[in-house]
Amino acid sequence: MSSRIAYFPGCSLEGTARDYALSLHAIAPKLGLQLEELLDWNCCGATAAHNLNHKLSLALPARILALAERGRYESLVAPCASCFHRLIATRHALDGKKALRKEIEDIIEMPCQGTVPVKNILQVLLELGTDKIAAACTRKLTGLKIASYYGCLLVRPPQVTKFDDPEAPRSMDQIIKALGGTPVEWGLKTECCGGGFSMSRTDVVCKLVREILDNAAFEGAEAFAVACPMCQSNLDLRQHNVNQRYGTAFKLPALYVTQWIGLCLGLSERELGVDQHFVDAHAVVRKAFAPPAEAAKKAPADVAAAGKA
Amino acid sequence: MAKAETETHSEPTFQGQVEGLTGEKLSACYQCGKCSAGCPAAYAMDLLPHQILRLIQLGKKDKALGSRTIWLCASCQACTTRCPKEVDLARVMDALREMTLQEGRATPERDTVVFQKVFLDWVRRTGRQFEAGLVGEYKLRTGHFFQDLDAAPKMMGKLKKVPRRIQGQPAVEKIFRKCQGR
Amino acid sequence: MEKKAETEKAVWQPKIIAFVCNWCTYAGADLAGTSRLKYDAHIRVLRLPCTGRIDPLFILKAFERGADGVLVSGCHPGDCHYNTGNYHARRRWTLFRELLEFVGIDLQRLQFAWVSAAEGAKWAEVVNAMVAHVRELGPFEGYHTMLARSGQTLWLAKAGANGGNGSGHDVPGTQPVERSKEKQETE
Amino acid sequence: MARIGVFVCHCGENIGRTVDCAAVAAAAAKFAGVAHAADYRYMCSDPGQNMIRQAIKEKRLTGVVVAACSPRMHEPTFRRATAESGVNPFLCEMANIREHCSWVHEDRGEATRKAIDLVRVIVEKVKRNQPLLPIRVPVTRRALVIGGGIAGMQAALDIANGGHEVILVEKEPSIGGHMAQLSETFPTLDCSQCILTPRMVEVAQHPRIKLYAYSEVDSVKGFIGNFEVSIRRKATSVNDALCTGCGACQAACPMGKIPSEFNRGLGTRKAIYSPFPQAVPNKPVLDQANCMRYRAAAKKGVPAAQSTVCGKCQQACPIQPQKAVDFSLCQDTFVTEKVGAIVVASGFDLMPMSQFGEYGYGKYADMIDGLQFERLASASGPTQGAIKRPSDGKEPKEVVFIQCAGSRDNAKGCPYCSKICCMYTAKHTMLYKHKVHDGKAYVFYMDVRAAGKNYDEFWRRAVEEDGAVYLRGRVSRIYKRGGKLVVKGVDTLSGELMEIQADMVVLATAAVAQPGAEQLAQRLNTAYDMYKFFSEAHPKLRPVETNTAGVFLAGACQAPKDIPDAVAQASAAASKVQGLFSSQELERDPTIAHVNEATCAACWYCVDVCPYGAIQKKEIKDKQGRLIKLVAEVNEGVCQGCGLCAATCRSKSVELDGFKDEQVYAEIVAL
Repeated sequence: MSSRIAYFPGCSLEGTARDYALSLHAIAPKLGLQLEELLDWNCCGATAAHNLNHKLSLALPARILALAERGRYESLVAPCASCFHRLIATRHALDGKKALRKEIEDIIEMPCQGTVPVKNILQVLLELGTDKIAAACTRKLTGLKIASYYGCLLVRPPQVTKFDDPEAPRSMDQIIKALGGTPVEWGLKTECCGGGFSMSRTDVVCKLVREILDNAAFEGAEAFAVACPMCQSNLDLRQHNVNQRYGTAFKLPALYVTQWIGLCLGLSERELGVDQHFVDAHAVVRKAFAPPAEAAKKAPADVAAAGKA
Repeated sequence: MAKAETETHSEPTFQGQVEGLTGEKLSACYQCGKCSAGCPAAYAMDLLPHQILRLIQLGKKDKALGSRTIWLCASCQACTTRCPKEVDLARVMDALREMTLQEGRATPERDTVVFQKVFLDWVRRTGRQFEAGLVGEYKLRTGHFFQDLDAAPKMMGKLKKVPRRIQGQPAVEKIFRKCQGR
Repeated sequence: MEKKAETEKAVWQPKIIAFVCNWCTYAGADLAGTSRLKYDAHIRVLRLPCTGRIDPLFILKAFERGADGVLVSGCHPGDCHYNTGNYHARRRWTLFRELLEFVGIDLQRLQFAWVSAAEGAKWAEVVNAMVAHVRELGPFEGYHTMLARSGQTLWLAKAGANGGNGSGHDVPGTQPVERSKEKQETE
Repeated sequence: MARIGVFVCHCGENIGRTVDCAAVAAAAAKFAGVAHAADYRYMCSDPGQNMIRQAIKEKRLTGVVVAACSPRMHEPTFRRATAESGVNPFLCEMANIREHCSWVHEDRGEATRKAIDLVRVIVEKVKRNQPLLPIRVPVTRRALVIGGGIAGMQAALDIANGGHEVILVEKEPSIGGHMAQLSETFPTLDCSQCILTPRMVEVAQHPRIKLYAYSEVDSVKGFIGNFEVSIRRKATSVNDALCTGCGACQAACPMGKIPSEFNRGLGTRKAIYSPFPQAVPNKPVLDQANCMRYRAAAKKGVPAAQSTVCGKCQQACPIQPQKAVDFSLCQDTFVTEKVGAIVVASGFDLMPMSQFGEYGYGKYADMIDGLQFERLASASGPTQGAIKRPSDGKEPKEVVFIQCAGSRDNAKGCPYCSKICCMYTAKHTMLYKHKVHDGKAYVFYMDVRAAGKNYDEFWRRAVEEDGAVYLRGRVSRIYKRGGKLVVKGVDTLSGELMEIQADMVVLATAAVAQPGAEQLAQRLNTAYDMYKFFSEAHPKLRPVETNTAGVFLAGACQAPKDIPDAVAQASAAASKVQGLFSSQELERDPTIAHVNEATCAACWYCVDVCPYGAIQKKEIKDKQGRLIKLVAEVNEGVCQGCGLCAATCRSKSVELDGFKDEQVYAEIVAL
């Protein structure tokens, strides 16, 4: 049985996170993942809508949910963590609230029953199975130490997202492990990066990103895995601002989890859009797929590390 | 000397207003400060999150709605997730922002408001976000012309150059009209 | 005609039977007494160990015997002397009310109140409110007209009248009030 | 034919002012079955009571109705007077024409009419009253105390010193409970072991206390005065009669890395072990799950006694010729004890640190709970009292103490205050500062609750003399960064965000019910609250009783408590037990329920609703012993007379003496 998954790219994946979309589309067929882009989708309203107008913050996502329902999809996947959060929060808000549901349905002029479950990309990948992902790999990350950075919106608040552990999530680490990487145990997996303040309060974002970079680097991370365009943008685009501002010299590439998978499926950095990043990932990628001789040298240490994890 | 705002019974209190908007029980808050302790943006705030909640309890509306804090909340949900009294403070912050705009109050965090308004304008006009337009218009409206110039070339490579209107834009426009009343 | 009705109302006084528990409400009523609170005299209290002892048929029997209202009162939830008796009473009560409504008894004539041993004032209030309310409603004929309409004794009422074990408990020396008859006479 | 006497009291002016007492008596005289009616100024006075006694004799009365004050006031008085004249006291009842009539009404006519009604009601009831005999239950004058912590020990000693035998059951290998784990106690800072161990020895040596350590209550049958308790004695593989407690077996055991429960994982023990040196009884137990021999035997499927693996403990045992270590003692055994009263003193536990996701799920070695800190600070603990952090044994220079960890936290399912943490945290900071002079102690708190003798002074001393830094606020997040634990908190008093790089964190985790408290409560048929703490019968006036007669509470099984409170409650429970044991028999109010076995349909609804578990299933057999049917049976010792069963019974087969259907219907009809 092939399950029909509605794919909701969201605005970022058409723009700043084009590489996220690129990598997802590159790996999906190789993993047997069929994604149908939701027709005529609109913006979820993101932070702006729920900051400024509560009703709008429900109505915009409700239209998306309604479109997915109309299309009789079995689930709706939103790779962008922010979109995912808005969609699932709206579904949660309307759940069991008859009057509110009616009000929102009247606004969008479509029925919105909340019948289609909303998923983020990690859920979809885990449901596919880490075994399957591992089996599809043509090369493995030879123990590269990767800090999985989940940010806020994939896991919080748990009663809404109903996904992984809000304080110590493991899902992305499991995928990294399946790819042969060494998941880094670190403290700020779910600490906020400043999200949508990238433009308006760059100073706040820089401070938070610095703490995240610092903690990950301290615990030995060589790169990040992320599943959120805002997280990626703040870690990547703002890294040089951080270095300028605080006199640091971080050089930690932040790749989408789909890009890590793509690399292991044998795709090139270019095909996955890794070359579009601000922090050059090439050196780390080269190291990750070091020739066997080089890998063998450092293997024992990695095995020990993995064993501990 | 501060004194609790005396409010008539006919009008809901400030706390009552916020409770009405959010469905949260704000008298539950016992000021433990866990929200502030875990707030990533707290260091930049003029009032700590738990102080905002205290001001609501005391009926100090002007002070609460005039704070930078409500605009510095990144909606990261850490407070909501960890609150021992299960108060959804992130939702409360949303309500305070909405209340501020609806009442036409001035905000000290103008850039943030501008950014978000521009954001929504593009959604209204095209049905989706047009990032190049968002960045451009934000800079124009705030005067931060030279922000991130070094990153521009690489960034612009990723972005769409022209906005595209979705078929459902009229439907989206209608949603905006119904929600914003204009 | 109008005048006649008026005098009838002046003569008629409501009869309200209260079933109360020994530990909370009975003691609360005692407190009302020791506090010398004044309340309407048209209430007759029957003492039971617990509201949980109240068989719904007691209430039906009371109506059958001419009560214009029935008040049930016991300990507050959680305060029951027997831990859970009043919870059972409440559950039974909820069902019973639905049943009464179904058979067409005006539920306003049946009231329930939590009165603790410390609530003498509340007891006085509850009684006054109840008596005033029933006085407004007027004499209760619904029960008997209902019986008359159905042309037979309602099985429930019959069961109640027989106390469930077949031996009627009509007491010699007491004058069972035949309300419908009485009314005919006054008219 | 009934011959009822009605006596109407004026209560001086109290009744007579509003109620025409003579008219009431006159009306009553005309009621069917009333043989005598009189009114008098003070019925409760000696002449008044004599009137009743005389009338009973002269008019051969079969029942008495006194129309006077509330039965809650003088029912015992008039029932005594009735009984003195040879009529069963339960044939005397009162009509309340004072509290329910003369005092609350003003209109004399209405009040008099009401008084007549009330008298009629009671007359009709008394006509149907039946003589009841007080229920006498023999009392087994021995007590069971469950739990050998400070509360259980205190209760056991008090009862035993009062002259009664006590069975003390403790589930651990030694008595002592949590108090044995403490280093010092607040607010005096005296050594816990120093004051506790003499008590433990006293318990062990008391001629009237029988101690079952390493044992648990398996089942409880019976009722007040007559409980039968089955006790599971867990297998120890040690013959107590032979063992001298020399410790040779422990020394010989090669399994050295088992986390010690007594030291809360901070130290290790052997597979055969005594939890701590002063253990009482001082006999080791063998933990089969961690013993090489038992494991090997289980793998092979043979009894451990036949295995040849290891056996070093047995070889080391110096007892001759039969060794005290005995692998054939590998099965739990059961003993049955008859007791008349039970004291539950099963204590508390701490909320596991794994519930604190925001603090790393308790996975950081240097984050410990309050009891672990006690073990660190204890001179007999794994570090001999030196404050060394678990991860690397270094002396921590910055320690963060967090109060209300889980307590007063709805999100963690524990909205209540654990009561003891404020004080013991203050104590911890003192112990720490006394041992690490250059150390910094931070305390995150929400409120300091120090109500108690010398308590507030104590925590102030921690601040003012020992320099503990108290920060008013909760901690949101703790994560590890190298050798430090980063603590993100706030001081709400100053509005300062506090980020502390701590060497060690101590969580004052919430005091919660013992695991298994729920099962124990169910075995005892006592109520427990939503947090699984045992419920007292009344929060103010019956704080040590439970709703099950004969079962009493002591210590933290009822709610979190400190030592003085636990001891006080234990002594209170003991005095209740001794009160119960003051006579050979127990007299009970006979207004209880009875089942008509002929009509009982065995639907068991009564069993479901009974708040006391007083109704059981009874087998009815014919002469050949064949089962004819099952019926409900009310246990006279347990029934409290609420009447729930009577109202619930569908076949009207349960009747409550004193409030039978017949009586109640007669009352209704009389109105």
